Amino acid sequence: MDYTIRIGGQAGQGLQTIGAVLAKLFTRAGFHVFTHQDYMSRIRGGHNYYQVRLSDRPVSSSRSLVDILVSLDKTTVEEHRDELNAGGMIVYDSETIRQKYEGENFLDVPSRQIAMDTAGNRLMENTVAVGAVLGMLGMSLEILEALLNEVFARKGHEVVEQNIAAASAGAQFARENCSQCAFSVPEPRSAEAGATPAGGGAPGRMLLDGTNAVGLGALLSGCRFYTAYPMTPSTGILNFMAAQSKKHSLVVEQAEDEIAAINMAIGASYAGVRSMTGTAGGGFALMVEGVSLAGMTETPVVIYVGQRPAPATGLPTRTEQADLLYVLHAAHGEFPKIIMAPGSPGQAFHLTGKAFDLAEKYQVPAFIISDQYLADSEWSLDGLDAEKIPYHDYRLRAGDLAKLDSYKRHAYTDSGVSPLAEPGASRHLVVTDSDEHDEEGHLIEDALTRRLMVEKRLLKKMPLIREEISPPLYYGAENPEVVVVGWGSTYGVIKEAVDIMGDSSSIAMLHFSEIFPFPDPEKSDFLEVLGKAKSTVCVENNATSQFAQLVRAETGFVFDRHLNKFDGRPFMLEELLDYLGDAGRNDV
Amino acid sequence: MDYTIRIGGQAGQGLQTIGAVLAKLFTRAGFHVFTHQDYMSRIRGGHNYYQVRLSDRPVSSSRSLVDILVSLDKTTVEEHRDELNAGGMIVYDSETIRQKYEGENFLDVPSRQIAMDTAGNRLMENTVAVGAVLGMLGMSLEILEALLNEVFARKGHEVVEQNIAAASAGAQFARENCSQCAFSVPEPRSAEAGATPAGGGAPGRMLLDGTNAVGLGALLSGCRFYTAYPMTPSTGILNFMAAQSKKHSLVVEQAEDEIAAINMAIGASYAGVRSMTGTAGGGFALMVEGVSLAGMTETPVVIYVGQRPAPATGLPTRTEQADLLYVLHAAHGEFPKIIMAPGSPGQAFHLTGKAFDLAEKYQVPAFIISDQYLADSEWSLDGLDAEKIPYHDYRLRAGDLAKLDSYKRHAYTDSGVSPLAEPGASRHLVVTDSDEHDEEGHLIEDALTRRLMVEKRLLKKMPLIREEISPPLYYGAENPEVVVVGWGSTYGVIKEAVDIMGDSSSIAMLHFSEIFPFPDPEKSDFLEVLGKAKSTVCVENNATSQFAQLVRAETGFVFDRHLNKFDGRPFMLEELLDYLGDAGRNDV
Amino acid sequence: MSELEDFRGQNPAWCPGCGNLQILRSFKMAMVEMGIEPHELIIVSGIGQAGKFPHYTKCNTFNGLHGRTLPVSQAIRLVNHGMRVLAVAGDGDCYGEGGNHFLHALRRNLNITVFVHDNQVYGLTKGQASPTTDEGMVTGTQPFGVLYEPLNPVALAVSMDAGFVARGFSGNQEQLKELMRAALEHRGFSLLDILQPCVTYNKINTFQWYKQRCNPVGVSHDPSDREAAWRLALEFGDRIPTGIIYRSDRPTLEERLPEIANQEPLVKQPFSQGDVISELENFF
Amino acid sequence: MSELEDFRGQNPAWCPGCGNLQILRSFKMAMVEMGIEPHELIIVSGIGQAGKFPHYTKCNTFNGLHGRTLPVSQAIRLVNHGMRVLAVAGDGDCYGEGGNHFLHALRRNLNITVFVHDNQVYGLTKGQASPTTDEGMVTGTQPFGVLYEPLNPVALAVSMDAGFVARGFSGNQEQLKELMRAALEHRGFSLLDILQPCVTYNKINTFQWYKQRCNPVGVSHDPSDREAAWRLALEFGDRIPTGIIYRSDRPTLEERLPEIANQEPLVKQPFSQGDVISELENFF
Ligand SMILES: Cc1ncc(C[n+]2csc(CCOP(=O)(O)OP(=O)(O)O)c2C)c(N)n1
Ligand SMILES: Cc1ncc(C[n+]2csc(CCOP(=O)(O)OP(=O)(O)O)c2C)c(N)n1
Ligand code: SF4
Ligand code: SF4
Ligand SMILES: [Mg+2]
Ligand SMILES: [Mg+2]
Repeated sequence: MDYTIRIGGQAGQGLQTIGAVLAKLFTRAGFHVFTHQDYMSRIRGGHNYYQVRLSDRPVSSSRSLVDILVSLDKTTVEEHRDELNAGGMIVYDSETIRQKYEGENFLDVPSRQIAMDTAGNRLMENTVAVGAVLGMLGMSLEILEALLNEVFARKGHEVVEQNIAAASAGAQFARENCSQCAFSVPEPRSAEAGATPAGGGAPGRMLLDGTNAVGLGALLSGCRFYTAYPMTPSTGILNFMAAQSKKHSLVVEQAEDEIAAINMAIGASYAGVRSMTGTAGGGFALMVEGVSLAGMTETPVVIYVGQRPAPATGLPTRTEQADLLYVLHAAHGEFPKIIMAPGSPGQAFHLTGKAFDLAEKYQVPAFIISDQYLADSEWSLDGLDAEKIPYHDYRLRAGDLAKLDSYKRHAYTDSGVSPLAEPGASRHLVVTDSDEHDEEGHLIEDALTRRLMVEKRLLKKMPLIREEISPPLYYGAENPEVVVVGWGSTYGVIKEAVDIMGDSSSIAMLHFSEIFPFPDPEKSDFLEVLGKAKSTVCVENNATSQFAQLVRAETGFVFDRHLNKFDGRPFMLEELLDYLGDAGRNDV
Repeated sequence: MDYTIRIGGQAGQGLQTIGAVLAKLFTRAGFHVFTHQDYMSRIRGGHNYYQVRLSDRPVSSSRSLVDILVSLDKTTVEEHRDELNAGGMIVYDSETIRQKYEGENFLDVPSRQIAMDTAGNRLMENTVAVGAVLGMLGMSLEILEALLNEVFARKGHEVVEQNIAAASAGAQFARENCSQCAFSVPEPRSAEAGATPAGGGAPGRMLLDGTNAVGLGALLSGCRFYTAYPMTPSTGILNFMAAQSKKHSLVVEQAEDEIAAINMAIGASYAGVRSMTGTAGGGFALMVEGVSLAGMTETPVVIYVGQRPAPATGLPTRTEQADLLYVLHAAHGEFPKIIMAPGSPGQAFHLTGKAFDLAEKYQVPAFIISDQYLADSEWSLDGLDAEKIPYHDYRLRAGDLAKLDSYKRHAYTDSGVSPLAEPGASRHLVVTDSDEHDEEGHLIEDALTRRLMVEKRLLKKMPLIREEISPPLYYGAENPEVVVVGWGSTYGVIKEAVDIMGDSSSIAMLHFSEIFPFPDPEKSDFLEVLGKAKSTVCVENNATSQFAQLVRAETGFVFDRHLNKFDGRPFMLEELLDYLGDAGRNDV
Repeated sequence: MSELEDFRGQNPAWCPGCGNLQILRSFKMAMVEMGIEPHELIIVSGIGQAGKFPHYTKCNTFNGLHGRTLPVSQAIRLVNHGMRVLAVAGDGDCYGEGGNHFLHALRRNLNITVFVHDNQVYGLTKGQASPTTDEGMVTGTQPFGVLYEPLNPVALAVSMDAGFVARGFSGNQEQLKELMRAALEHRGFSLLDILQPCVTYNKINTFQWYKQRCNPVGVSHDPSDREAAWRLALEFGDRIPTGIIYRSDRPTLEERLPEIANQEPLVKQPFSQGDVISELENFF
Repeated sequence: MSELEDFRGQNPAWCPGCGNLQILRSFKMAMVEMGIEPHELIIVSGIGQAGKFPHYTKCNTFNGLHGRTLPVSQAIRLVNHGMRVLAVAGDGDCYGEGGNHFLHALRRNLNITVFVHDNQVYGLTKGQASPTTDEGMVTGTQPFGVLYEPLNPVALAVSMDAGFVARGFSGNQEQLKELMRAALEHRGFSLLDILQPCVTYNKINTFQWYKQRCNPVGVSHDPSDREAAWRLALEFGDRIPTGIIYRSDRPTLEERLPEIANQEPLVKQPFSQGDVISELENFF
């Protein structure tokens, strides 16, 4: 079983609510769920959609063809009517969209009317639509009811009841009027159906997108100061952290611009707390000088960069992976940097934790590179393993400092890592400088100190940081003929393609999520795997194969083939399968 | 003959004037001259020096050991007394520096006293020092007199005469009191001695530093708008252009910050004139978003980046080559970029011209990467060939536009290059957008237009631009055993090392000054040369071998050895020779 | 001469009821009344809802980066002082991201006009506080409400001795059109801060809220009286004065810059290498 | 308790006669009088001559980027409102490169102090015009002289309803010391703009020039009278009033932000993963 439901309409019509409710209830029902969003940079109108995939097998990508198309407007019908799977259905309300369609693929659900009839409120038409979808799938409404209860509890019992009535009527209408509906969904796995949420680490069904995964990772890493200037697709993290600041001891400050944001994040870290900022590629441009400041002053800071199609403003609400080399080489001068590019919400959670830990351990800026696709995509998971988020306070606090006779912020050490103290926590002065400085932090100009500081800051630390980097994730057949390589958000689609093609061909994936320092080829056999394969493909959501360039610069390895997509949209599963030469298989 | 004169003292003592006068007069006398400067980031005090090398053979680098050390303070004596060549002399005034030194290497010239005696003005002590140096070298004062005439003409006859008297007295004192001086300088080549300046292109002796070379290149390329925020080592170009604006039709505006500067430069170019901005690595960080704007709107702009040791503020007045990959990958998204990294003032002049031409021809941002060392170093040249600065106005002006029925700023074309029109010059509207846009320039969001625009803007133009890039400069033996590779400002020192070592060993240089698009290995044989050599060395003024990384990413080639220097100082000739295994030769 | 129809551009993607729609209409009316044709104007805009403005009319357009309208506009004007240059920005654009340019554009006093579509919120990015958001407004990013004073751009501009400072309201289209005319006709930098409801994200400063408060300044107000102007500028509460608040007669930069003052625009001045080649001689 | 000697740092690399030397001395005097010890203070500075200040005394120091003193200072204060935070900037630093932060720091009103060493020129980069350079001053970059009005930071701050606005003169060390004290003691954002001769690059606003003009404001001036303050702030000619120009009693951000108001500084608040782990549950 593997169904795709696409809900399309204008911004402001509530399609996101429909999609989110469906995704959550499918998850609770024990299915594997994957969602992604496609929306325009406008607040009302236009054409947007939200796509939900549910399956009884693990899924981690979106498909091109849909089984149920929920059309909140005419445009949705027109744009997507040719993208139906065999047996696919288009659900719409001819009254709302002022158009009647004939054909057995169409199911005209009078949602508005039903909403008026059952709840006396046309605003409940979306709840009717949710009910209709469940009716078409032949699913019970039990979990939905629980969900509606949770969501609308604050608005009072009556609203909950109205919603439940509207949903039931929608479901009933669909069951009665969709004789052509041939969907079949197994009963929810009882153990999990409607199961109450379980705490971190415990098994359960969780639905999480990349944005909230990073937010949770930051929260558990002890991030106490978050600052940003709003920018899609990073604003979600700002909102997440702002909401946390109502509950936990954490300060969130909207900066006047991105320059202020990075400098504030650095200031907060200097003062002694873990701090983070986030932005998109364009806003990051304004942070570049600050990154260099973190490098010179050896101030830990975590920076989230949500990629979107560029250059310049580009396509603000869409996706691309074209900022890798830019972030990697950002800022003047040479200093260590850490770059994580998670491929799933689970990875996003853990790698955010790793970024915080390494940033503070080595006193360097650490990046989490994501993109609109990963940020907005929801995955169902069994849970998150919070144990994997290390938390160790590497700073010298009052107690530690009291024991020291003397203190030098930038003291030369064997590891290159100098003691990082909280200023004001003792009589020891914490001095640092954006100019080249001596061990105490005071500005100098002589050649020898300069050389020693570069050695300390860069040459000694870099190999140690590299030691911390995990090898790429290998997935698939042993001794594969075809190796598909990706980084960041293409993880899910490549993994699924490998799953599907693995039955009939010798194929494997190498996925890189810890990008820089580049994983040591001596520490794992990824170069041999690549070298032995008949065919190697690098899949990237950009035009210039940036990761392949990095691989060549780091290892000399040259890929046989490149698959690039740069129209602002993510890879659909079928696209990748097509490309990998497996277009024939339809039983995926 | 190959002498090095180092003038050392505190900021504000006038050592730059002494150095500049000496350099100019040696040049006029027909010698080959090379100068470089070493100074602190302070206005008064500290320790700075200015080094002048003169020779009867071409020179293009500085040497570690000096022949005449002019010490304006005690620190200079202390810091450099051990850096004398055999027969080297230290000139000082025991009265001024309040210290008397014994030893046959010392020449105590009572400059202040002589200045008072001959001119009644102690401020002329520096002129006495210049005279003393000429006296030690046994040179006539003819050219100096002409120079003093030029420099002080505005201040009146008397001042000129006083200066000449002071210089003569200084020279005489040296001749009479420096029996141990064993310097021997040939008579100036008569044809050129005191020759009146000749116009561009005609032979003559010219003394030019990297800064003014870029300025002249911009001026001759028709740059009409220059804007910048001051930052060492790029401020010289701002001052040069500001001075030009008093004489030529050209607007120079100091911006409130670097963000304003790049956006102003882009605005001016959109409005129809050639424009430029300049900064150092730190200021460039603030321009990164603007670079992306130029990329998206296809607005030609030329950007000068003067490198200095970083990260952050670093060593503001010193030199480094650590911004190559940063500039190359600067800005979010993918778009074509051109990067020139001249190795000498002559190259700086021509490549600035080429940058302006290609920027406008292909409507892309073009960079000139330099550094403090090249910016401040003066080279003697026979002249500049202004013919090599192309000037072609690629824009559609009123006349062209009147003939068009319709006009689309971003029209699809075979070459990817769309017509660039002056807004307001006709009824045709010139529309452009930092968002992804259609042919007319209006914002769009659809996948197809996005793809076509990336193809137009990036994929079609890039190979055409690459065609324009010249291969690296090959210099030295045929079929060399050792190939020394460099880029940008290391040109001079590598070239001279190859000259010197070429007598006894099979060595050659490959110098890259047109860096990106990376020169096509199919168009010249540089890869074969490298491949065949027994030993290849990449020489870079940075810690992470950035150019070598680029070469590997572009060609797969890996160097045998790397020579890196990252203490903020340039390579001295001896250092390079030492490294290349030729330390034994002292007759260089 | 132009007609309203000449200024029809793409269909606006703004929300129904958005104040931007009224601003657009006032603008077109002003253009027609002033007899300006589309090609006689360059509009520079930023990113935000306001930034889409030029696409919804007809004009030469440079729709640049968020916050950077003013550097681009000023350079265009320096290069071509024969063209009218209008900058269109949001309140976040002009006073947040672009605050520094705003300060320095006020100083330069080039003859350009800026319309700030001031909805006291970040519209395009979905409702965060902007520099002009009222104290106390709760948003997803300001969960405790805005905890500090809004920036008063009109008072700031008067303090900086701006050339021309006016405040308009999108709901008073007739006055707004007149203010646009006056701003565009002013010789020097002119700021027109236009209060504009954002029906989606600003539930405090609604159309009605503005309508009740916005009050044209009386004829007795003398815009050249800086102190009176400043006092008026500070009024932003139960009564919000709209109209021309301040006007100074400072010379413009283009009148003072010798390369262009009393001359052809720079872009029209001829260039030939022959004119500059002699500069090489200084280095011999 | 501290002594002058406790504040001896590196030897200043400023030019002999530079006003910065006097500012440094006043500062040390203020520290000693206030009984502040070096470790009780964090100084954040930018790049420029003024930016070197903390190295020439003793204190916790963050010498950051050109123009970025205020974001760094504000964040430090948010994280540790138990510490005194002083930002030291040049006029270029604070009003040029950092102009936007200045505007928004005035709004936030965190309890930090900024000393602007206002020599009306870019000193460290060798004499270009700064935002406060007088009209007409000729420099290598302004060959026709500065062609527009200087920014008046004091008037601007009053217009923005700053917490505390004062102007000092390096040559009046006693007054300056008192102003420093008052600024540091003020609860909220305090701006102290310190006029300071640059003997090397500013040949117009010399020590004598300032000395003749700088005039302490009379006791009759009431700093809480905003209009009077604004009028005084605009005076910058034959007479330049020095002293406390304006003072408002706005609440500070740290007093309003629930996470820290009436609480331990954030940096002292304990963190444990157990406190936040329950947030995972929202996603089940
Ligand atoms: C450098 C940068 N930072 C952030 C953004 C995201 N962004 C786009 S519009 C906007 C603010 C919009 O607010 P405003 O300027 O008031 O315009 P409005 O939408 O309200 O008209 C932001 C933050 C961006 N495009 N570029
Ligand atoms: C981003 C950036 N731009 C430019 C510079 C170069 N710079 C250093 S100090 C300075 C200005 C100094 O003027 P001011 O702030 O008034 O300080 P002063 O030296 O006069 O005390 C400039 C432009 C820099 N360091 N960083
Ligand atoms: S979000 Fe607000 S400003 Fe934007 S279009 Fe909608 S109503 Fe207008
Ligand atoms: S240049 Fe001016 S500001 Fe800088 S140290 Fe010298 S006198 Fe002081
Ligand atoms: Mg707004
Ligand atoms: Mg200054």
